[in-house]
Amino acid sequence: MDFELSDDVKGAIARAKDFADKYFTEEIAERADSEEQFPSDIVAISKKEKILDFSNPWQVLVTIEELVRRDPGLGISVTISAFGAEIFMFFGNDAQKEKYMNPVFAGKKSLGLGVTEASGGSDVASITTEAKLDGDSYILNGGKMFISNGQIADNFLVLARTSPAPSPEKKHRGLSVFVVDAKSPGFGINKLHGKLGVRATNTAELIFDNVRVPKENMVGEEGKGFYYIMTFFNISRIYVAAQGLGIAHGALDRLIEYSKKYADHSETGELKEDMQLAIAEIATRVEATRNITYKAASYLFKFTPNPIVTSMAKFYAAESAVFSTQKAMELMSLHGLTSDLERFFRDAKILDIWEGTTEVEKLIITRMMLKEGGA
Amino acid sequence: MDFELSDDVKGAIARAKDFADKYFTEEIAERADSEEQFPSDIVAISKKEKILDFSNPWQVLVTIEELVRRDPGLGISVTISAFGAEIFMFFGNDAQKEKYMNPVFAGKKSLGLGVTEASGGSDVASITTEAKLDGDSYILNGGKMFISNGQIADNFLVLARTSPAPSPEKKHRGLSVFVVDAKSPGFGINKLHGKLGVRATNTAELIFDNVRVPKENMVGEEGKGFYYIMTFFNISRIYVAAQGLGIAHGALDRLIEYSKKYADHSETGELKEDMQLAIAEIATRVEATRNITYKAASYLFKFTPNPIVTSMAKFYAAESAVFSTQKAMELMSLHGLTSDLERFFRDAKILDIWEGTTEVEKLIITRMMLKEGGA
Amino acid sequence: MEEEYEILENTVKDFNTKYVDNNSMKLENDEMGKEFVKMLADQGFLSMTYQPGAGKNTDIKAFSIVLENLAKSAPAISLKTLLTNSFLSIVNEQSILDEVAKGEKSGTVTFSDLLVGKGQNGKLLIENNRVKGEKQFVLGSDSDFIVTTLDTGELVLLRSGFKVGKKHKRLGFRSVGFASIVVDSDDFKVIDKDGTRMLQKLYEDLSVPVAAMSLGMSEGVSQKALDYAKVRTAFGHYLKDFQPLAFELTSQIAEMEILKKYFHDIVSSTVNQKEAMFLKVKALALAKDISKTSLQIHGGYGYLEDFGVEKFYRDSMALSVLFHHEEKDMEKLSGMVFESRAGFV
Amino acid sequence: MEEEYEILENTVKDFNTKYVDNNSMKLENDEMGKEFVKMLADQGFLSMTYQPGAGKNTDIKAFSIVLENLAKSAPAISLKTLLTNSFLSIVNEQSILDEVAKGEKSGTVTFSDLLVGKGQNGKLLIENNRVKGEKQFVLGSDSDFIVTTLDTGELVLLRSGFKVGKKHKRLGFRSVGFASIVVDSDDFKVIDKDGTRMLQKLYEDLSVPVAAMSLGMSEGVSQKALDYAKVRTAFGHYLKDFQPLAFELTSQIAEMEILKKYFHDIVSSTVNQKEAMFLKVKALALAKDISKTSLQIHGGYGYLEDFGVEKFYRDSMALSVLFHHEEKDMEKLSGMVFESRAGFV
Repeated sequence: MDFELSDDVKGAIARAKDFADKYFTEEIAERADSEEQFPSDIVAISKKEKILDFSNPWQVLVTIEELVRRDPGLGISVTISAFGAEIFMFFGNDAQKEKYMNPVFAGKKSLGLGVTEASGGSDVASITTEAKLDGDSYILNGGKMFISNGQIADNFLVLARTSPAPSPEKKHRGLSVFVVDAKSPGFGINKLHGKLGVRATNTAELIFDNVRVPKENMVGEEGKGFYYIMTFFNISRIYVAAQGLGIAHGALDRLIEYSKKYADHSETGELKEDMQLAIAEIATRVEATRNITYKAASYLFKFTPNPIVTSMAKFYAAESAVFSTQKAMELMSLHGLTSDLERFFRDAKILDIWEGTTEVEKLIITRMMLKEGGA
Repeated sequence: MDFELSDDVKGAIARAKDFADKYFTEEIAERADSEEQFPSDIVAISKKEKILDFSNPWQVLVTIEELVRRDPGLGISVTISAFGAEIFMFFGNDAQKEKYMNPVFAGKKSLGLGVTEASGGSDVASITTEAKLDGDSYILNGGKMFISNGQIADNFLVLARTSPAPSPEKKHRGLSVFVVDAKSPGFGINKLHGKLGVRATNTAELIFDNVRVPKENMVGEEGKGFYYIMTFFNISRIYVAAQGLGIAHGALDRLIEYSKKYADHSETGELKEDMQLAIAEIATRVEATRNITYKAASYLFKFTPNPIVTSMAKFYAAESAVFSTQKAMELMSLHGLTSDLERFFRDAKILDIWEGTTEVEKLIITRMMLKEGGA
Repeated sequence: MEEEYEILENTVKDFNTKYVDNNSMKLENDEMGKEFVKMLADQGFLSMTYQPGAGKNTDIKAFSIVLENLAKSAPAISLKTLLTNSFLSIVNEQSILDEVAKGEKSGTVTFSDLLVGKGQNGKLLIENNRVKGEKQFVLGSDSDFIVTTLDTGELVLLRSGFKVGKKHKRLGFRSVGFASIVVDSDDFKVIDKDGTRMLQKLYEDLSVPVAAMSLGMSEGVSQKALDYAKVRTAFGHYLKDFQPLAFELTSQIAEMEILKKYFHDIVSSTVNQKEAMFLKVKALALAKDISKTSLQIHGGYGYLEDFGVEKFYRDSMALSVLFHHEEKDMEKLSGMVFESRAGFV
Repeated sequence: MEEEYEILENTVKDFNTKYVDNNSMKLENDEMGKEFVKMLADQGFLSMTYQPGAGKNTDIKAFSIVLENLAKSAPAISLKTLLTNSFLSIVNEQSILDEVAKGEKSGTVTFSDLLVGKGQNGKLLIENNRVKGEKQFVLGSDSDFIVTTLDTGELVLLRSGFKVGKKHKRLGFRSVGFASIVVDSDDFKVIDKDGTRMLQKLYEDLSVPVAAMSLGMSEGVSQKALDYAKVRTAFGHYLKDFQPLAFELTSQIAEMEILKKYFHDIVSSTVNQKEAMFLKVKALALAKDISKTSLQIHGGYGYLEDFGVEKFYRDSMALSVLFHHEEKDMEKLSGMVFESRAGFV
C-alpha cells in the first residue's frame, strides 16, 4: 500500500500548473467557450513544450487532471490530441506506429477516433458504417457522430463493418478499424455547434462518401475491431476519470476561494456550518475520486487493466464532477453564476455521457463482477 | 502508487475468514443479537487463537473489516477488546504499558475507554467528570455514557477534569486521562439495554462515586487529556472506517447472493437493470470506501497520521454502511427482511454516531483544510 | 379538514394519549394483548372497512386518518389496524367478520405472493379437500384467521388447521406476528378462483393507507426530533441552531407537509391509482429518510429504544419492504407514466 | 381547474405554439426583440400585476399559470414576464406603468442585494441629488427602467442615466440582459426609505411564481424525455424499456405531479409564506434534477442546443441561483419550521 506519487509525476503536476498559469487565462478560456473555438495556439504551444510526456502514462494522467482543474475546455483540448493512439500502440503494426502514432506522440499531428454514430453512442456493435473491399483498398460509406477533434485531426481511427453480423446476438463480430486520412476524397466534416459545455473542444460529424482507404490502413486483424475499441475504452475511461477528477477539484478550489472571500460567518466567527459541510462533502468526493482513478490507472499502467475498477472510476468521477460543480454553484450564489464556475458546471455534464454513459458503466461493472465472482 | 496488500496481510484476511466460517454461525449471531448478550466464548477463542495480531496494524485493520463483513455485532465484539490501548502506546509510561497494555495485546485482559458523558458525545471538552487530588490519589466523581465493553473491561481509560477550564473557549484544557480498575470501590456499571444494533457488543453507563485512583494511574501529563483523546480518535476512526467497510461489503455480498438465487430476470435473460445498477453502485461505494480507509491507514501506520483523510474515511465509511444495507434491503424484499441483512441494517447506523458523528467529522475536515490550505 | 374527520383525528389522538403513549414499548415490542385489541375494536378502528350490522363501507379518508394518527405514536398498532381491516374487506362470512370487527378474534391477509417469486414462499395446495403445506412470510401469523393464496392461484380463507412455523426476524412491528404457517386444514373456504388478481387489487387499494401510515410515522418521529433539537445543547448551542441538522430536518418536513396535502387531496375525491402510487412511493421513502435524520439528531440516545426513535427507523424500513416492491411497483408506475409498458429490461 | 384558468392556460399554450416553439432558440439565446415583447404584452402576460386602466390587481393563480406555461416552452420568456410584472407591482408612476404594461418600454427589479453580502454588489449612493455608482448582477440590465436599492437602503426607480457596464456570464436565460449597470442619474425617484424590507417582501412574494416557472420547466423538459424515450432505441429496445432511465424519470415525474397539486392548492387560497417556500425549494430542486435526467436520456444529443433540452439544464440552475439563496432561505425556513430562530450556526 503506497499512495504517494513519484517525484517525476509530481514534477509533471508542477509543469502543468505553470503551463495553466501562463496560458489558461480567463480571457482565453472565456473566448474559446463563447465563440466555440478550438484554442489552436495554446494547443500548439503545449505540443512544443511537450506538456504531455507519453513515455510515462502517470504523467499524462496527472497532467490531464491538473489542466482540467484549471479549465475543462482548454484542458481537454490540450490533452486530447493523441486520442485513440493506444490503438496503434497495442494493435498497430510497426509501419502504422511509425507513420501515425509517433507523429502524434511527438506533437506533430492530431488524431481522432470515429466510433459513435448518429443512431446511438453506447451501443457500439450496432454501427452501420461499412467498409467494402475493392481491390487493394476498402471503400467506406456511412458516418460518425460526436467526434472529438473532428475538424482538427489529421487522421482518424474509424470503426466500420467489414462483414455482416453472423446473428443479431453476434453484432460485435465483423467490425474492423481503419486509419483514415482526413484529406481523403469523399471525407466530409460537419462541425457541431451549440454544445452545452467543453465548447473549446472541437466536435464534429464525419461523413464517408465512398472514401477509399488502402488495405494496409486496417489496424490489427479484420473482424476484431469491436474488441480493439473496447480495449481502448478501458484506457480512455481512465483519462475521462481524470477529467472528472479535475473538474470536481476545480469546483472545490473555487468554493474554498469563495468561502474565504465572500461567505457568511456565524456568531462564533466561523463559516456557517452549511458551507463547511458542503466543502467537506466535495473534498471527500474529490479524495475518493482520486483514489479510485489512480487505482484503475495503476492496474492499467502495469498492463493488468481491471475493467471493473475502470468503469467504477469513470462513472464515479463523472458523477463527482456534476455533483461538485452543482453544489458549489448553489452555494456561491451570484458569485458562482458569474465566475468561471459557470463554465465548469456546463462542462461537467458531458462526462456522464462520453466514453460510455454512466448507466452503461454501471451495467459493465455488475456484468463483469457476476462473471468473475467478485470485484 | 501501489494498491496491493502484502502477503502477510492477505494471510490475516484468510485467517479471519476461517475464523468467521467456524464461529460466526447464524445461530450464534442471532442469539447474541436477540438476547443482547456479549459473545464471551467466541471472544475468548479469538484471543486464544490470536486473531488480532497487534504487531501489525494492517492485519488488525483487515481483520476488523473481514470479521465485520461476516457479522458486525460479533465482529466488533471480537475486535474491540483492546479499545483505547493506543493511548498507552503513545502516552503511557513503561510501567503502565507493562501493566495495562501488554495483557490486553496478549488477549488476557479487556480495555474500555470512558470519554462520552450523558450530556453529550461530540462535545468532548464539555465533560464534567472530575478528578480531585487527595494525597497520593485522585478521587473521581461523575459518569460516562455509551461505553463499549462497559461490563466486560478490566480497566478503563477515563477522561476527567483535573483543573477548571481557564475560560469557556479553553474548555479543552485541564482534562486528564486515568486508568481506572473496574473493581474499584465506588465504581458502578449500568448495562444499556435496547440498542437498535450491534447488540452483541456490550455497552454501559459508568458511574464514579468517589472512586479513588492512585496518582500513578494518570496517563501522560496532567491537563493534556483532551489532546490524547483526540489523537486516539484519529486512530480509532480508521478502525471504525474498517467497520463501515465491512458492513457495506457484507451487504453487497448478500445482495449478490440474492441476485443469483431469487432475483427477477428480464426478457434478455439478464438480471433486471435496476438490480444491476444497485449492485454496481454499492460495489463502487465499497471500492471507494476501501481506498480511502486504506489511505488513511497508510498515513497512520507510517506515523504520519492525516486527520483530514481520517475523518473523510470515517464518515464516508459510515455513510456507505448505511447506504448499502438500506439499498440492499429495499431490493431483497422479504428475503432481506428475514435474513441476516436485517441485522446489518440495524448495526450500520451506529457508525454515523460513535467516534464522532458524521456532522462532526465533516466539520473537522473543513476546519483542518482551511487551516492547512488544502487536503 | 371537515369537522367529522377532525373529530375522528382527535379521537385517535386521545386514544394514543390514554392507552398507547405510556405503554408503547410493550405494545410495540412484545405483544398487544387481547384486551388492548378489544379496545382498538371498541373505538371502531378495526372496523373501518366493515361495521357489524352496517356491512362493508370503507371511507378511505377516515380509514387513512386513523392509520396515520395511530402510526404517529405506535406504528405497530397502525399496522395491526391495517391488517385487520384488509381482512375484513375481503372476507364475506358474517360470523367471522363480526368477531374480528369486535376484536374478539383476529384475521390477516398475506401479500407475500406478490412480493417474492413463485416457489420462494413455501407450497400450499388443496389435496383431498384439505389445504396442506407451508407458507412463508405471513405477517399477522398470530391471527385466528388467515387469508392467503394457494400455489394454484385460489385465494382461501383458513379458519383453523394451521399453526405458526418458523418465526422470521422482526425488523419492525415486533408485536405483530411474522412467521411461516404450517397448514393442514379442512376448515377453509375458497374466496376467489383468481386469487392473485384479487390480492393484487387489494394490494393496490392499500397504497393510500400505507402512505397514511408512512406519513403518520414521519410526523411522529419528526416531532420528536423538533422537540429534542430545541432542548438539547452541544458546543454551547441548541441542536436546532446548527445548520446541518436544522436544514436537513426542515427540508424533510417540507416534503412531509407537501405529501400530507397531496394525501388529503387524494382521499377527498375518488382515488386515482397512479396518484395513490405516487404518494405511496414518496411517503415510504420520506418515512425512511426522516427517521434516519431524527435518529441522527438524537445521537447515541436515538440508538436506544427508550427514546422511542429507533423504532421508527426500523418500522419505516420494514413497512417499505412489506408493502412495496421496488422493482415491481416501479415497473407498474413507469407503465402508467409512459402510458405504455416501460422499465422492464 | 376552473374554466377561466383553463382558458388562460390554453391561451398561453396557443401562444407558445404560434410564436415561441418554432423560434425559441433565437428568443432564448439571442434576444426577444421589441416586437415579440409587444406580443407578450398584447396577450396581457406582462401585466398580470397591473392592468392599464384597471390598476394593480394580482391574481396569483393566473400569474403563476402564465409563468408555468411559458416556461414549458421557453424559460427565458417566462423570466422576462416575471421581471416585468415584478417591476409593475412595485412602481407607482402611471405613465411608466402604462408604457411597460403595453410592452413599449421595459422595466426590471434587482434582487441581488438580498443574495450577496454587503459591498459585494457594487456601490450606489445619492450624492448631490444624483444617484451615482455601479450595481453588479442586474438581471434585466437591458431594461429602460430599473428598480434597485442604494447602499443607504432606499429603493429607487431609475428612469434614465444608467448604462450597461460589465456583462456577466449567462448560464441561463441568455436573451435577458445580465450585467452591471453604471449609474449617474438625476432622473430617479425614491420608492421607499426601507427598501430592503420592501424588496424582501417582493422576493418572498415571488416564491410561488418562481415555483411556477420551475414546475413549467420540469413539465417541458420531462415531456421531451418521455417523448424521446418512446422513439429512440438502443441495444434493440426503446429507451423507455430500460429500468434505470424509466424509473428515475418516473420517480421525478411523481414528485412533479405532487408539487403541481400542492402549487394549485396554494394558489387557490390565500398564500401562506411557509408553504410557498416549501414549494419553491422543492420545485427548484426538482427542475434541476429532472433536467439532468432528461438530458441524460437524450445522451449526446441532449448536450446539443438543437434538441432544446440543455437549455433547461442551464436555466433551472440559473433560476435556482437568481431567486433562491441556499443558506439564507433555509435559515428562514428553518425558523418557520422550528417556530424559533434556527439553523444559524
